[in-house]
Amino acid sequence: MQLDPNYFTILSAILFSIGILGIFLNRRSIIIILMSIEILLLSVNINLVAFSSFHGNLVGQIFTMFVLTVAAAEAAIGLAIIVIFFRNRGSIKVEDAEQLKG
Amino acid sequence: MILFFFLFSAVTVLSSIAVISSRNPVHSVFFLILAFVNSAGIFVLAGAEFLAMILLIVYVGAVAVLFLFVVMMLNVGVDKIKTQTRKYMLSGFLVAIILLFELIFSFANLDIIIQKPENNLEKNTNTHALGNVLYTDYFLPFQVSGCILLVAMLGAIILTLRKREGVLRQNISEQVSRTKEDSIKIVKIGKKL
Amino acid sequence: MITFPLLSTIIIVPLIGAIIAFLIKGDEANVSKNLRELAIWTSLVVLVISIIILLQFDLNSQNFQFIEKKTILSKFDISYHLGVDSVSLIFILLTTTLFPICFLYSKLSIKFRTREFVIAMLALEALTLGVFCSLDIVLFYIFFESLLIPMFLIIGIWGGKNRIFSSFKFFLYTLAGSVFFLISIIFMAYTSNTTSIPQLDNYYFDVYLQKWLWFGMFLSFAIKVPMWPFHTWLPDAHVEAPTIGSMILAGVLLKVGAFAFLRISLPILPEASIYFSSFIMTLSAIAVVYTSIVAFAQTDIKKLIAYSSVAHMGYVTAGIFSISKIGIQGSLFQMISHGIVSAGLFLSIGLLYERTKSRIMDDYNLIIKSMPIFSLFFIVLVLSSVGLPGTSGFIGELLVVIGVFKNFLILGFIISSGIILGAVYMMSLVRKIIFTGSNSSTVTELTDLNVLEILLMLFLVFFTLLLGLFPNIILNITETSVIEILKNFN
Amino acid sequence: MDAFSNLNLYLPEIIIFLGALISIVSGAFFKNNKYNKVLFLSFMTITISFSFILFSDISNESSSNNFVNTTFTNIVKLFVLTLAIGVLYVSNGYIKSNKLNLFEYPILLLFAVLGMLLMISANDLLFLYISIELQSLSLYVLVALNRDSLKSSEAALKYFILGSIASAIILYGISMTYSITGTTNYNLIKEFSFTDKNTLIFSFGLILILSGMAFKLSAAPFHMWTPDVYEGSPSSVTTILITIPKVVVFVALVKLLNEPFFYFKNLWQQIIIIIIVLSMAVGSIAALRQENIKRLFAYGTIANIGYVLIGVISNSNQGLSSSILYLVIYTIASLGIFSFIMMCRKENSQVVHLQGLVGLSQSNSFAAICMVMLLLSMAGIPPFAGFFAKFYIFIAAVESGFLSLAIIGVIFSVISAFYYLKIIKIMYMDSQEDINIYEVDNKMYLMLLITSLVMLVFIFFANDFINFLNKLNI
Repeated sequence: MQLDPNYFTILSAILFSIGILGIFLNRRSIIIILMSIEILLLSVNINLVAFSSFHGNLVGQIFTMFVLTVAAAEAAIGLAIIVIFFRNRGSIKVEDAEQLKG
Repeated sequence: MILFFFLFSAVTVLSSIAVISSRNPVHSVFFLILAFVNSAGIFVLAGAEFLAMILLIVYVGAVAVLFLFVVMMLNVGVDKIKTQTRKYMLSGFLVAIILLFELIFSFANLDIIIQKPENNLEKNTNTHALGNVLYTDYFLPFQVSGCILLVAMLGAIILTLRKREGVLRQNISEQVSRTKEDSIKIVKIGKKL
Repeated sequence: MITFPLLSTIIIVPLIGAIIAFLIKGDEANVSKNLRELAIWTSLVVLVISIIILLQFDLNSQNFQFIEKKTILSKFDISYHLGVDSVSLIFILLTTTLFPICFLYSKLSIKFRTREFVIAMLALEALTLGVFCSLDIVLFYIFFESLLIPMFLIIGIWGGKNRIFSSFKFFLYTLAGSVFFLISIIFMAYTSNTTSIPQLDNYYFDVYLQKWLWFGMFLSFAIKVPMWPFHTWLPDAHVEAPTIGSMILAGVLLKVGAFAFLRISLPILPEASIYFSSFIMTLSAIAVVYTSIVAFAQTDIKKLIAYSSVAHMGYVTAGIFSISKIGIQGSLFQMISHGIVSAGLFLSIGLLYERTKSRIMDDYNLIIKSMPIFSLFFIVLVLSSVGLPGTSGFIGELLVVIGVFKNFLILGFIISSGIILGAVYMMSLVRKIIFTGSNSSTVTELTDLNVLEILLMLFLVFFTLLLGLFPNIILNITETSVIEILKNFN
Repeated sequence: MDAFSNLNLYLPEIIIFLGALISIVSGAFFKNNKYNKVLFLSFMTITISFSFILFSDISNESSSNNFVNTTFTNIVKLFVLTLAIGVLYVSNGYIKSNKLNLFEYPILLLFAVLGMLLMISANDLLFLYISIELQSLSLYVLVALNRDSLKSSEAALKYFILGSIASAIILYGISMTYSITGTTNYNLIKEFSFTDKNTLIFSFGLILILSGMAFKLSAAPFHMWTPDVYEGSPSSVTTILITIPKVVVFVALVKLLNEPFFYFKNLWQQIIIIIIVLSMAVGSIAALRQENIKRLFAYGTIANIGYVLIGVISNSNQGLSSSILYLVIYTIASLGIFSFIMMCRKENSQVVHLQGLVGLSQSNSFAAICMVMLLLSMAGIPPFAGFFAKFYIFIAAVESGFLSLAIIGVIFSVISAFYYLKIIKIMYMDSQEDINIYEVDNKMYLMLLITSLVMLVFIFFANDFINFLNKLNI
């Protein structure tokens, strides 16, 4: 392995920040927030996979597999929730989620 | 190798930026797919071939398509004006940049001992090794992740499946079990008519 | 000395009464009649038991008697630790005497929710007795705080227009004070590793710590007393509270705070008590003068008497923090006297109110014509309240003033001037409603007291005069315990 | 071969899992009255699992690499299962009267409970993450259960988005920890963190994990979702959210702080102190102006979590046991209060606002008295159980040298007493012309009665209970 661990960490940090930024920035569509969450998980995965090979054990890769599973489940449920929200509200804009306030 | 790494990571980063900034959600999904494909490349560079494959299958094959499906179904239009985005722009950037620098700074003095993998790749493929660990040491989490998928399935069905009133459906068993007696009514026609 | 847990019994009996009250069923009129009888009998049983306690009590012993101890929490050995000395004994007697009188008073004067009222009052009796009996500081706190709940409900449900505000004010004020008391308790327990009051009496706290602990407790007690400037809940609470609510409030509950000063602040934190004594003394002096002036401006008779209560409690705190035997004896005497007299005064107002539905001074004139017996009793009570020699009020105020003069000359003058101010407003009250005015129609309609009412008033007046003429009845009982309280001051 | 060698270790969880599977299948095949039948099955499942833990020797301490059963975890599991039964029992009437009787409701609760049981025993960050996700995903669906209600779906949306962000943050923290230690096992991490290397990354990972856990606990400043979600979701689900996950996440957090991150005590102590003060402040002050009952108790929860965490920073067995005491009493009182909120209906609709309770003391004095006891207990007024809980928490604070925290705590407890009193005021003191008729589900009285009695008689059992907790060696 010629690659420096820091390459991976910096990449993962950048992706994580982009994910967080996406959540903050996005007021139009809740779906894009879901995608930002996927990016967050991706950054975690990169970190885990990289260090799995640096440490020479498979825990990180196993972990990544579980994260992938969970991410798929999360996407399914999240999209289902978005669908019912859309049915009730007729929109998936973030600012339209305003019934509960106070 | 380094070249490939930079290529993949640059594309991943750029397409992630495109995901969060594009105005059309459909484009966002496509960029998400691009990001995942490239990070699969990074996984390969890191020596996790199986996961790279899984990433492609699960993400590109399933999750992204699911996203696309929902985006299309909900028919979310392209936003002309970015309403209210500016209000959060500054704070969002601030948080993200601070976070980025903190993460990079804390990782900067990373000090680990890089070890060679125990398993010899010629004898044991990555998939093989993963399988070995997954079905022994991590058997329980594996089962639990099965539960998670079950819950996700259950949840998606509960939330979105509904019986609509007033929709005509084909009920096969009812059709099959029809008999002559209950479908045909024999009326004698009198001669008087 | 018998081993039967008498102190627990007087606490539990009212609670049992309250539970029975909760279970009584039937139609409206029947229920309230039954409830009243239940309340009377329960409180009479408690009275009898407390008299038994008095008879069994060894006056010469300096120690706490009738001790019961059972661990509640093993941490710090927090226990259900009861016991009485003569100071708490007289308060117990005062409580157990006043409650039957209240319940005997012809109607409960509660028009709605009689059941809840009886439950609250009985719970109040149990908890008050608990405060007077407890020898564990955490147990004391538990009783002391629990008192808030029935009080809050009594003020808030059966009060008048402003009841919700004043009940909230009372509750949150007291709670705010009490939580610092709680912190003080925890810190005390943490430092000394015990919560038993007799053991804490013998434990020496660092002077700096004492001051903080003392101040933590002060707020809580001062609000309960109430001392100026924490007294504002009291007039509100009194004004619209039902007659027996006011009687209990003035007669018993105001003494809880003062009792707490005597039981906890003085013996456990002597240095701090001396340090803060001039502060308390100043507050008391202000209370006496200020509330007397305010009382003078009142047109509502009940409010006037409520303010006079604050003034009288000013003497009590002044007497306690004169930190002399005579002052403390005086304030104890004053408390008992005030308990009887103010209960009597509120009862009188209740009797008047029942007849005319008015508490405004101007609505009454020349009562002496139509209600001579009432007027007689009322005048005696008023005279006792202003401290006429021969009545109980005189002894208390005299002893307190002597005690205060020993250490605080100027404040002593101010406080004694309060006696004159008190006389001014009380006597003008008597003049306005009893002796002057024309024979207007409302007055002639008034009927004089019936037999039960006469008996109740007579009972209270009798005690006032008895204590006034033979003050040693109380002073002898309390003497040993007062010396015991002061043992840490040298 | 770790997983197969001692199956006993996971048996309660396996029972729940099998029960859930059977329920799904039978739910699909039953023709009518599905909900009741599945409900019965889930009751059975939980009871069997409960009795298995109870009778198979509670004090049996066994562990594998990533799964540890101690007496303490067994007790917590028993408590969680009891709460689950209680919640299922009280929500029955509510579910039916609001036409939410989908047979999936008990099944999802079973899965959530499965996740919780695993979380309690988890001894591995991987395991922790998976079980948190199982719990959270089930809860997301439960919150959205009332799918035709805009409020419910919006609550689910908020809960889901913020919840998955929190999970992602926890995950990033875990990945940072993994990146230096190369392991996810608690014991190995603890060994590793003893060395001085890479403390910065370690601390950062800890902070991320802690924030995510604070989110799951709804502690300020990660509390934003709490009022919205509690208000929007069906009351039966709010009852779940407000009781069971709090206990479980707290236990997981305590384990996390005391095992892998034990050597970072100085760091997490400071963070938790900030969280405590903020939670108490936000919870007590924001609740003052709430008119919606569920919102009010949502803020109440935030404040209570602040108190609970005080025991954690003392980091002694006694401090932790006082936290547990507080948590137990708080959850029982919440269960009582929410069973009341669920059963209280007026004019064929659920009572939502505080003003809807006007005159309750006259029309239903029994429920009102029970509520008074529960509320006063929540406010920490003696002689109710809540007082002892607060008392022990403050003792823990004083003993560990955080006197200022105790003082802040008592100040906010006075503020929070105000809004509990406000409810009592509305029930007892506000007058109205005609007496409201409440349609009360009589069966639900039992829970109200039990919980308020617990609050009342706790004083007699306090010592035994606390000694028992102290002995647990948390």
